Amino acid sequence: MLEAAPEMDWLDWILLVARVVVVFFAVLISVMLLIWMERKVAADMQTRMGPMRAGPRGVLITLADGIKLFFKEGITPTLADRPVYLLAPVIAMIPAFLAFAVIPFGTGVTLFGRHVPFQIADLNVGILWVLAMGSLMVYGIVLAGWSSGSNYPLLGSIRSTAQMISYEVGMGLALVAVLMYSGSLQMSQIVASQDRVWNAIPQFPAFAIYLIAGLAETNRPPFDLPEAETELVAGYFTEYSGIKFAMFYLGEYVNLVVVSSIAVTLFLGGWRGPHPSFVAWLWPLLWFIAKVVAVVYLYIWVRLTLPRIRYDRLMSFGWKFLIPIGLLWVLATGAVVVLPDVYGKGALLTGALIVVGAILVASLLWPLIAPRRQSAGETPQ
Amino acid sequence: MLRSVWLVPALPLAGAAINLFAGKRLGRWAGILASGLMVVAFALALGVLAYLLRLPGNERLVVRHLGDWISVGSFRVAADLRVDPLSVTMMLVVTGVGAVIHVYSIGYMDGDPRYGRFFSYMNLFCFFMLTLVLAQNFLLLYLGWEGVGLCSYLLIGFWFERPLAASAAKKAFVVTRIGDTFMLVGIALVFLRLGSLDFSAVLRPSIESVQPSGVFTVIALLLFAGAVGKSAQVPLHTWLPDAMEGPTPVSALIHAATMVTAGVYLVARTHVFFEISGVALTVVLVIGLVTAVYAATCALGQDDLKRVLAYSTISQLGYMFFALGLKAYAAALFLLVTHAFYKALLFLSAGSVMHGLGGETDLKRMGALRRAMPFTAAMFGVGALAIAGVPPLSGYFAKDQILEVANRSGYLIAWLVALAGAFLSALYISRLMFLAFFGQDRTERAAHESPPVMTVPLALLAVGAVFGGVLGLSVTSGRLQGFLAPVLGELTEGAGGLPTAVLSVISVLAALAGIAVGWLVYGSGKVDWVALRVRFAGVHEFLAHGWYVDDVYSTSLVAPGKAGAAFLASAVDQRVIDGCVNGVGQLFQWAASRGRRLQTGLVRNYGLAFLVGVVLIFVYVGVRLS
Amino acid sequence: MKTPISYFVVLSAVLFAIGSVGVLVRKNALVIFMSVELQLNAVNLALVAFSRLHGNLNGQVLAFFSMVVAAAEVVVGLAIIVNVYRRMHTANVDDASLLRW
Amino acid sequence: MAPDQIVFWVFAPVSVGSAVAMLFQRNAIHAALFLIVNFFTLAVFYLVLGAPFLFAVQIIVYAGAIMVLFLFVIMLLGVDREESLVERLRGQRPLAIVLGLGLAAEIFVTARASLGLARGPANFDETVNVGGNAQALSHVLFRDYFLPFEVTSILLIVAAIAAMVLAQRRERTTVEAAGEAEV
Repeated sequence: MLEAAPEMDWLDWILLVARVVVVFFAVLISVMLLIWMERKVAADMQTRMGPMRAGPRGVLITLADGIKLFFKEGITPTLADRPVYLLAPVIAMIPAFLAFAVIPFGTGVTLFGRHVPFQIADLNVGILWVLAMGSLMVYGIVLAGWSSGSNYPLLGSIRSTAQMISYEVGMGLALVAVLMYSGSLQMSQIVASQDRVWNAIPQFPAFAIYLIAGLAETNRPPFDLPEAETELVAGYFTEYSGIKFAMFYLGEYVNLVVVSSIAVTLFLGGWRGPHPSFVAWLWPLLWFIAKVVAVVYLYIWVRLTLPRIRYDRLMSFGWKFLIPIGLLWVLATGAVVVLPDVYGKGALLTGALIVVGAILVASLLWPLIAPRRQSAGETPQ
Repeated sequence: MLRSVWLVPALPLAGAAINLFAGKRLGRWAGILASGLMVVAFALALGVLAYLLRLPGNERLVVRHLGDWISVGSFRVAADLRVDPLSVTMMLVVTGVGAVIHVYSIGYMDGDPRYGRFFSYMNLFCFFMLTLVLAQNFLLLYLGWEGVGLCSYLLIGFWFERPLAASAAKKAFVVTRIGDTFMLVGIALVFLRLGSLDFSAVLRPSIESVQPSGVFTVIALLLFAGAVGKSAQVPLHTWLPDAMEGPTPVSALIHAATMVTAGVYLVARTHVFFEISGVALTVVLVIGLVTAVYAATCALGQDDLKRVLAYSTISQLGYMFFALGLKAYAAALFLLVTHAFYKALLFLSAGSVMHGLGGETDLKRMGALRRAMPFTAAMFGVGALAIAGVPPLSGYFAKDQILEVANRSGYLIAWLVALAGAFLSALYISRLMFLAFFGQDRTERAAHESPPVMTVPLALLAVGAVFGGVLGLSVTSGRLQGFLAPVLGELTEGAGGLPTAVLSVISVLAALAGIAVGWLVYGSGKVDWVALRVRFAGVHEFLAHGWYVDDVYSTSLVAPGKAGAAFLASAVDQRVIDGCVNGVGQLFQWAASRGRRLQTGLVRNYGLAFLVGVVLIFVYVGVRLS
Repeated sequence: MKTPISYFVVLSAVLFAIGSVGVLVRKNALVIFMSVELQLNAVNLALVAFSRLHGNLNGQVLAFFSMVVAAAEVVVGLAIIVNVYRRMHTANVDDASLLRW
Repeated sequence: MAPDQIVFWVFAPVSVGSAVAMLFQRNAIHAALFLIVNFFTLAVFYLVLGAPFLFAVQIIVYAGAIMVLFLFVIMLLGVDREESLVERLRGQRPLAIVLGLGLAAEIFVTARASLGLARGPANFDETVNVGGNAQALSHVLFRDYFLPFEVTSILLIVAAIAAMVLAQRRERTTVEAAGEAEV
């Protein structure tokens, strides 16, 4: 990449910076809308109104909240490790933004005689970049919990660390299956490989695993153990207030957008979709946004539907179901990818793949559906 | 026939093994089994002889390859058996006399608690002796050589409950070992200098050109040292008289007929070396002559029946070496064969006497035994006449031929001394005869004649002793001499000297003179030999103690050796060696007590040492590269 | 690329030396362990630099293996430290000096 | 100045500085944080050196997994107290520093003498990273280094099992602990 650097002139640099700025603000705005959307959807499901005052139908409620938090007094606990305490919210936010760098929002547009892709950097190792940023998100939580110098945040952050490390493995396996199926680590290539059928269909188990692991990665209900109010007050950011709290809040929702965007890119065909030929650059962008909204809606729906899972169940589910099934699925995908090269029965195997996927999903959901016979012997902690 | 020559040594070996493991169960059958095997072996040996006789004289050498024994690099030793006139002669003596003595032992050892083991040892001895004589290379010969030494030790100390027997066995083993060590060095030298241990490769006249004659002198003398030990020649003779502590058949078989003649066989076998050397031959001659006369004088002073015979054996062996020294190898072998007959006869007769007297061997407590045991007395008389050299018994021919050769060799003094030895032989044997079987009865218990199983072998040996001379009537044209000639070479007639007839008369006269003197002193009753002994007590003691050679050895060698050993044990071993060992231990304890401080248990110390090493290695690599 | 490879190698050496010093002067077992990781990473940097120098990927593959093995090593090492801490209630390596004279 | 030189001269001081800072931090967590910074700079160097795959792996494995594990253990054990500055081992510090400097100097001299200003092939990405670094690396890895790869995978399994066995609190120890608590 840096090899190519000398060929860039000032216009390229300006376009690059412009893309970064646009993406940054787009994400901020999307988070604002996302929080409003979540509150409205929640209210709708609970048959109530939700925020109504700030802006039309309360659309500016997030802005109001932000202003409020910005002006609140910033309290630093006495026992806190001051530099780390101040650093932690920033660290929590940055990886989420960085992950956007490799996500293609659309095909691109031609400006000043140059092709400008709707993507900041089409990294050769795009999926790994996503994974790397995902694994960095844990730092904000860990450091926040530790630097607060208080017990609840510490416990919350230890839980969070364990949970995120565990589910990262499952998520990684899902991504491995996808990259094997698509044959590339590059985001644009993965999107391009879904021109016939979305990965979500042949890779349905991987999609399911990714969605579940994404829940855990974003610390959202029903996997919001790190900040379980009833057990840990507010979890790792108990001691945070004001603008620092706002940063955590922001980071969390950016994270949600990132996870959804990646899900869309990897499994739902990215910006692909049928569109008219005029203003060709716009329709993929709209398709992308629509898909992301759909996935986010799914997450909100799940949050409002399912109760919080007990911590040990969470861990055993991650280690004993998600990871083994992920491993099996990687194996099956490998077979599907390699066997046609040997036997040339691609179509047949794709069919078999769908069948196996369905069986695996059934087994994945079975423990949730089947009556718990052994639950009598278990004692909640 | 030659294919089964390996059976000759193998049969005694099998007998030894059977009797060793099952001797107790076999009971009396042990002796019969051992004797039967020996008889079969003798028959086989006769068959080998018959086969060999059918071959032309110069083709009478067959090497039977049994397999490889040692094969290390260029060092190869095969398990080969050599069948030639010399080895066949020895084989016949060993199996023939051996068989007779085995049969005799059935009666003699009857009732012994270790009856089976005795025959096991005897058979084992025969196996090793046959290996010795049949060996085709020096190493196999050495195996047999040491094997017979081992059996000799076991059999001398057969009655190990007796302290004298045990110490005599030890003495025999140690003294012969002195010679054996020299011999082993000699064998090593043979391999080093001549490149092979195989007789066919080494024992040929053309070997002379390979090395300077000095090398052959050294080799011959080293081999001869082994022979001196085994054949009880001066100065390593002291073990043989003591070895009489063993059972009498053992004395007859090992210490008269076979094992002690191994030295003679060795010298005869390796005469090529001695002839190349020349000096070595003279040494053999001198040692033989000195031994012959010296042992004869010693025999005069002995009161023990068997010790007289032991010194007699030494003396006779001295004659054999004397003959070897004169290059009269065939004559030496002839004496060996006849000596085997009559000395075995004498020993077995002595054994018969002991059997009759309940183990008594002191001549002072015998006398007039010819009345109680006439057959034994007659047999002993035959042996005595043979050894004294009275014609026409076998001893006469053998000894006469040696004297004849000595006379013709030009060594006039040697001839005279040998003649004196012959006179002394006749004297001591007649003394023995008259003291034991004639004169007054000084026995303390009633004597009785031995059973037929013992007397029949005596008769067989007596036949050999009487008619053995037929084998070699003439020193140049005798049958045995002619038979051995391909191996040992023709005797070159020396110039000058007295005519054969005159020499015969002189030697017969010497023998008769000896007998006459013996009769005069011990048999006639006209001389009080007891008073004579008191009068010349000093001389008697001198002779009885074998010129005090043993005592000289004790004071000059054994005592200093013991003192040295004691010094080494108490001072050197306990102070220096133990001190060194303990010191080393203490040094390490001290070093460890200091050095273990290095083991601090602190990881960072170890890490520091690690880094020091890394830096130093970099310095080294840098220096090497630059 | 304009930077000479030897710059990276020297940087790697400096980092390695710092890691070595860290191993030797720190007492907290975890910090020592971190210093070891720094050393490992310094070596990885050198490997990648050499890979660039020689124009093949063997160095990168080796660095990759080194990372994988380092991961395994960290897991086991941390487990050991946890066990030591449980038993001795300290992470100070100077206190855990039982294996001495 | 070429971009890679800028990157080098910006990140090299950060790298060395963070390493030195790690050395002087008395608090284990702070030391770990500086080490993470150091690892990031190394990742950047990998990128410069034409190893984007290792760049990602460096962040995922070291920053994402190993250092999180470190933090996790530090927090779990509560060993984040300030470390005592008293050095009980005589001469340890000066010796260590001298040796460290010596090692660095030695490598400096060696690299200067043997490498000089060599830069390797200019078009590394075109000739070596054919079809992308990840693809090229996988070709080398799964062809030339396939056996080591398999062996390493076994090593990982063994390490995972070892960690489980080591970290497991045995029943006996729990009972002992209970007994101690009662006393």
